[in-house]
Amino acid sequence: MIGSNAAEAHPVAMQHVLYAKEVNNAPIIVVDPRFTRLAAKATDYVRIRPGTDTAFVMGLINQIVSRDWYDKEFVRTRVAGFPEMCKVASHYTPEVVEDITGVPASEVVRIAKLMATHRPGTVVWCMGGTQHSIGSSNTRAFCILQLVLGNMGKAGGGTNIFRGHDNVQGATDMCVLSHSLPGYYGIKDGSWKHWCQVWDVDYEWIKSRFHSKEYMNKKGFTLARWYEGVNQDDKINQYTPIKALIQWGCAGNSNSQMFKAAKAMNKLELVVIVDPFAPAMCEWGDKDNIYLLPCSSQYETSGSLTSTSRQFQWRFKVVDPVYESKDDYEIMAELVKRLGFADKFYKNIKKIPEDITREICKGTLTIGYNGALPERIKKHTLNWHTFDIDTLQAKGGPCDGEYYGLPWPCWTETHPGTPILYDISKPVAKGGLPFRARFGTKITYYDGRTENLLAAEGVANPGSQVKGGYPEFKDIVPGTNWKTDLSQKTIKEAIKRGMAPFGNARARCVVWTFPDQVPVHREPVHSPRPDLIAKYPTYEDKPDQYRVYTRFKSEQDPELVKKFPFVIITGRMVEHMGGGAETRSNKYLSELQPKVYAEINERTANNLGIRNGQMVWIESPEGGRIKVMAKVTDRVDEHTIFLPYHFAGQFEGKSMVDKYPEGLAPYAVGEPANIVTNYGYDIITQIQATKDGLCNVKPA
Amino acid sequence: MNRSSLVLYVFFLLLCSIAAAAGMALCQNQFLFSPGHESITAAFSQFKGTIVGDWNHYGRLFIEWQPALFRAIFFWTIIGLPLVFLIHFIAIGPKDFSHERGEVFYFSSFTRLVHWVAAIFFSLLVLTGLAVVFGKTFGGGSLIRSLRYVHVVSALVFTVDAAVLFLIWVRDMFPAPYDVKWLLILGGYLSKAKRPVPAGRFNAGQKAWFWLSTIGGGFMAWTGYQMFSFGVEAEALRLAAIIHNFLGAALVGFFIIHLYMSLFAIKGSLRSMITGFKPREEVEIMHSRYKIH
Amino acid sequence: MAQKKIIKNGKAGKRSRRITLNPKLARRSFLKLSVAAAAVTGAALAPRLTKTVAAEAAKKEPYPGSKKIKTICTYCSVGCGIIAEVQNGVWVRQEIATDHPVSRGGHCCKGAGAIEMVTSEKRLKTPMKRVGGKWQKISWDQAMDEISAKLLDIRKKDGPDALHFNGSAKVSNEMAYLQRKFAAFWGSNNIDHQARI
Amino acid sequence: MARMKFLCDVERCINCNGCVIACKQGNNIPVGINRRRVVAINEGRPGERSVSISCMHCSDAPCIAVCPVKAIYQREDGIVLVNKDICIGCGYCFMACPFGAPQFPSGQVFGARGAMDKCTFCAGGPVETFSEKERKLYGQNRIAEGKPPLCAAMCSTKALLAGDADVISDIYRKRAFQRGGGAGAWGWDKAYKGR
Repeated sequence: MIGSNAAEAHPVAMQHVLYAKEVNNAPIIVVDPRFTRLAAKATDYVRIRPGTDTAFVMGLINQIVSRDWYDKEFVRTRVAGFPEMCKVASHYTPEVVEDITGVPASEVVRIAKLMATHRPGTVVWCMGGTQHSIGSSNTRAFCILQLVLGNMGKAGGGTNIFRGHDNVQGATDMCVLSHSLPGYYGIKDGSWKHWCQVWDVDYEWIKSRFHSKEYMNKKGFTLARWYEGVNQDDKINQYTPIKALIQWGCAGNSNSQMFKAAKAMNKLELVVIVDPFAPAMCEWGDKDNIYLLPCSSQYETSGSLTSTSRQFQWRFKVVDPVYESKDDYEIMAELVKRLGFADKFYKNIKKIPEDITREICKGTLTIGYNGALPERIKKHTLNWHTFDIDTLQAKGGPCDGEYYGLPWPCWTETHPGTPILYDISKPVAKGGLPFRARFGTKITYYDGRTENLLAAEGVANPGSQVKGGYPEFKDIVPGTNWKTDLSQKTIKEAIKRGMAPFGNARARCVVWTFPDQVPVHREPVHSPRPDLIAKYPTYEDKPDQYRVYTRFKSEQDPELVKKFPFVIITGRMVEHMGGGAETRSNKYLSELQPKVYAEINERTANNLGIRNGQMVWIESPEGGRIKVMAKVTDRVDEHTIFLPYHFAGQFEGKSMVDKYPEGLAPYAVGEPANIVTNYGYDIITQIQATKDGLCNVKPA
Repeated sequence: MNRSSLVLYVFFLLLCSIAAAAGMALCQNQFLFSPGHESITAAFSQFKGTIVGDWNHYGRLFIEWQPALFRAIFFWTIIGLPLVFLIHFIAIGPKDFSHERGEVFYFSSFTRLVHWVAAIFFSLLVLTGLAVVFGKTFGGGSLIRSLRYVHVVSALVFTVDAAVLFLIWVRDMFPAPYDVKWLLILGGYLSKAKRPVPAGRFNAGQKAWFWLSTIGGGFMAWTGYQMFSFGVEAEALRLAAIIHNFLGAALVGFFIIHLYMSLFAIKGSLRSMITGFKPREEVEIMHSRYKIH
Repeated sequence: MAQKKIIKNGKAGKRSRRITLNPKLARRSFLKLSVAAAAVTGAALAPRLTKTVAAEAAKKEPYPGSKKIKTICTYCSVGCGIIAEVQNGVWVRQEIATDHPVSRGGHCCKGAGAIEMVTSEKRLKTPMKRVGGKWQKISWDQAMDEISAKLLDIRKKDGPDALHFNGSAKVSNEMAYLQRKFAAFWGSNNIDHQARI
Repeated sequence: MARMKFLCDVERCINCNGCVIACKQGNNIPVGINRRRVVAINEGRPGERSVSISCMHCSDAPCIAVCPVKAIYQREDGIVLVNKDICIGCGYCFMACPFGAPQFPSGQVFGARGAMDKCTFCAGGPVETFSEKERKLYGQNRIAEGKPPLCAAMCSTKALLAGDADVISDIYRKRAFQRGGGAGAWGWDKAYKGR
């Protein structure tokens, strides 16, 4: 488990982790800069310097490959780009890894051996792995580790990302994202045309809604940096600054450099907040441009949701919306009605929410949402007792043979769901899958080697007509492929032939479209190791990343660490959730965790003259500062400060409670940790780097 | 003692000290006694320490004594002492001093006021305290609960009042050599003869009562406050409860003695606290060392 | 030490007048409980005991006429099951979803207090608007009219990309889909949600 | 006759406080009263462990022995309950308890303690079962419904076990065997003395 604190963020998942530890005698290896509560339950704990996950994992891969511990058959048949990857990995010898990560060389070898001798093993990660400027490299490194160990597509193997919010998987699948349409279709013309077909609207009409066609295919601003579109501190690439903001069930205080977002509030002409509780955002700004709409909680409405294991569950409505609150659907309907496109918007939607689910099923073919009809999801949720706890397969009953929650891809209306991705031991119709053939059939690498990207001969799901690799299905219905064939004939044809609609290919270790084709270590933008910056520099600046200039190299300054000597990491506490508006409004949870604190190592605290419980100022290079209570503990090492990020209600030492609507300020208030999180964004996804910034601490 | 036995003796001592040193070293290494933090037993004892402190110390004493011992002590105090006094009353009877030789002004009106306030609230304390001790008999509930509140209120008033009383009387309450003699003859109460008894303004019994009720009362107030406020650690609370009970029993005992003395043992004794005057004869005999002005 | 003071239910009358619990009912439920408790608490180890529990349902209910609604916890992505007991439209208590295949009835502190999402007095009660730095209650119609008028105004003045929409991972798939669809119909790609950060 | 016991598996408890909130929310306990709490040792260091404690419903319960008004009693199934109508809030039970279980909400009279409140094993109290009064004073009576206590049932990692002594000790023994170690369970020697 790397960069995950499941014991606090996903306590119920720990039930299964501890079961593995006790019953299967599985070693639990925790890699984290902080000795978390999960580490307390682990068999092995590795303390790593924040932001060096790639170096550590590449070090493991190097050991596994060079000592011949890798799964040769798996690599031969199902992995692409292996030699190229090995070449890169060979740089990360245990000594190099020790220098970069701080993990002793012997530990690297030991952990590699542990991984190699305990198969199948799973890799779990969370925000600790992703919220870095090299977050996408980290996640790829984790996947490559599993590939070389041959742990992919096996029960007990795979990569398990414990996602944060209850439906972050579902919302991501629905692509509430600025670079894609639902089902990860992207925003190219073909995708727009596909969805226009699903929505039953004219493509030209949708095009006319946009400023120009260019902006239709241009990735939009992201949650991480939307405020730059207002403040324009970094140059933006859009014809107009952002003037209005709708913030729908999303906490403002989870943005890094949050004070910049707060600054943007006064420049906006309109802010609409839709939330069941008074969120942090209503304390920002002081202009009369802000509306607060009370939406009901999710227990007062119904709909499907996708959990971290891609399972659909139906959330049944418990009670009617309380007070004058309205549920999300109703608010959306009111808004759309007034904006004048309700007839087109709700063309095929009469019964809410079931008709929406059907529309999703109709269009989201890429990830096999099409089999997850509302009736089926409801049937599963209502009969959850018929599913076996180990296999999650129903034994008898109305869902006989299906997997709980129809984990996507669920290809057809009778498909049982795919509990384990890329599992070739089962027929496709019974939940098996090969790797997806997404990137063509052949590739020539930068070193001149050409490789066939399809899986090797003899590797296919049982019952497949083609015993080996095959490309994706298309032109079964002329002019369409399996993703765009709304009649779904293509998918059904593929399943009938025992084959996956998306083909059977190799998993690639080399991504030729990324700046780092194979993951390599790069120092965080704000690095505490100036000596390593020259050797592992960050990326070149990216002038147009999601419509905004994003600094990398120009931001990296070896001198910074002198003024800001501590690494700041943020994370969760078990009692609170996200921005915390919900949990801090719960009197019992607030009683358990009423205050924000900064975890400081005992040695650091003594050097700085800080006592346990004393107030300290934490300052970021960007100029944000917060006043929090020091918690002197051994959880973090001498160079690291940990902050839980759930709090709001105080701003740089000032109480903001009176800026909330009367009587609605949460019980627990404190400084938002994200005021002091640093500049730094992932090169691919623009995820904010909250887990490797720098800060300074001084007694208040 | 011959030489060889001396050598043997020294050798034995040396051996002992080596053994002791080795033992201590082992202890410090935590080799013998604490098997390190990975041991579940060690973890358990650490939990125990975090949760209730050293429970085995006063906790055990408290649960051993509270269910039966304390109640028994109180029971025999309030039953036994009156019994003894009843026998005394029947066998020896009260002393009677004549008022013919005039009276001595003994207690100023302020003293009397303070005394009576103390008397009332102390009686309340005793009664309500006993009600809590024997709560079982009364069935608990709102009655005893409100009596407990009365106990608290009375304690507050009495504490203030007792402090004043202390200042008024403390001058006359210092022990004197003849007090020992008074104690030896038990104040002359065992006979009806009117031999002068060695005592100053207050006799040894009264002095004891005074010190117990003021200093002891202070302790009672302090321990009582702790038990009321729960402001200290559990371990200190248990000690407080133990002290409160033992001291309480002693105070109840003296309270009964005081009652008997003032109501029955000397006829008309109560009058002196009402009017302020004592018969000259009584003073000359019972407080023979007191110089009447 | 202390003498043993176990009060037998059977002899309730003699030892204590205070116990009014029906001894018959009590005893029967204990026998049942021991099975129930085992199934619940040992779930990860002895999950197959569950079936035995359902054998006998308690005759008397603390909330007569209540409905048990299956729903899913709204906090993290584990997707723990919740059984909500609803009486006359009021969520009276949270029952335990012992047979949920993922959580086996387990909850962390957030999920255990899920009912507070509905019952908390800190819930926003009406639409509000900031006027002169103070929050003012307004009606839904007023709020939606003003917001949409302003949005259309901005769209006309600055174009559709002047709006940024931050959606949510807290809503259902259907709502998330509508949010993305809204942005598409509005004519902007400026939409994002928590998965980004 | 079944004997009800609690057992907290220290190796499993992850300090998530689920039991605490389950108890508070389910029984509507005022803020400040903790019938159940989680105690951690060695926080942030190897050897960090936590345990969830409440009233253990001891066999030979010291609180019953020291109670001056006989407000505390034990049912035949071992559940120790307090009668809030009789309790006078003296606090002796708190001093006697080896687990620090008894809690005291403030009463009506100038901050004096009200009647003692503690874990009921979700068995309500000595008033009419399922009555409004029972719900208000003692919380739910899940035992009468044939359901296990909230805390154990909602335990996220199934660390907290509650129920018939034989069954839960079997579960624990099996776990200890699988883990290949671990002597007795936390608090059992003190609470149940082999019974």
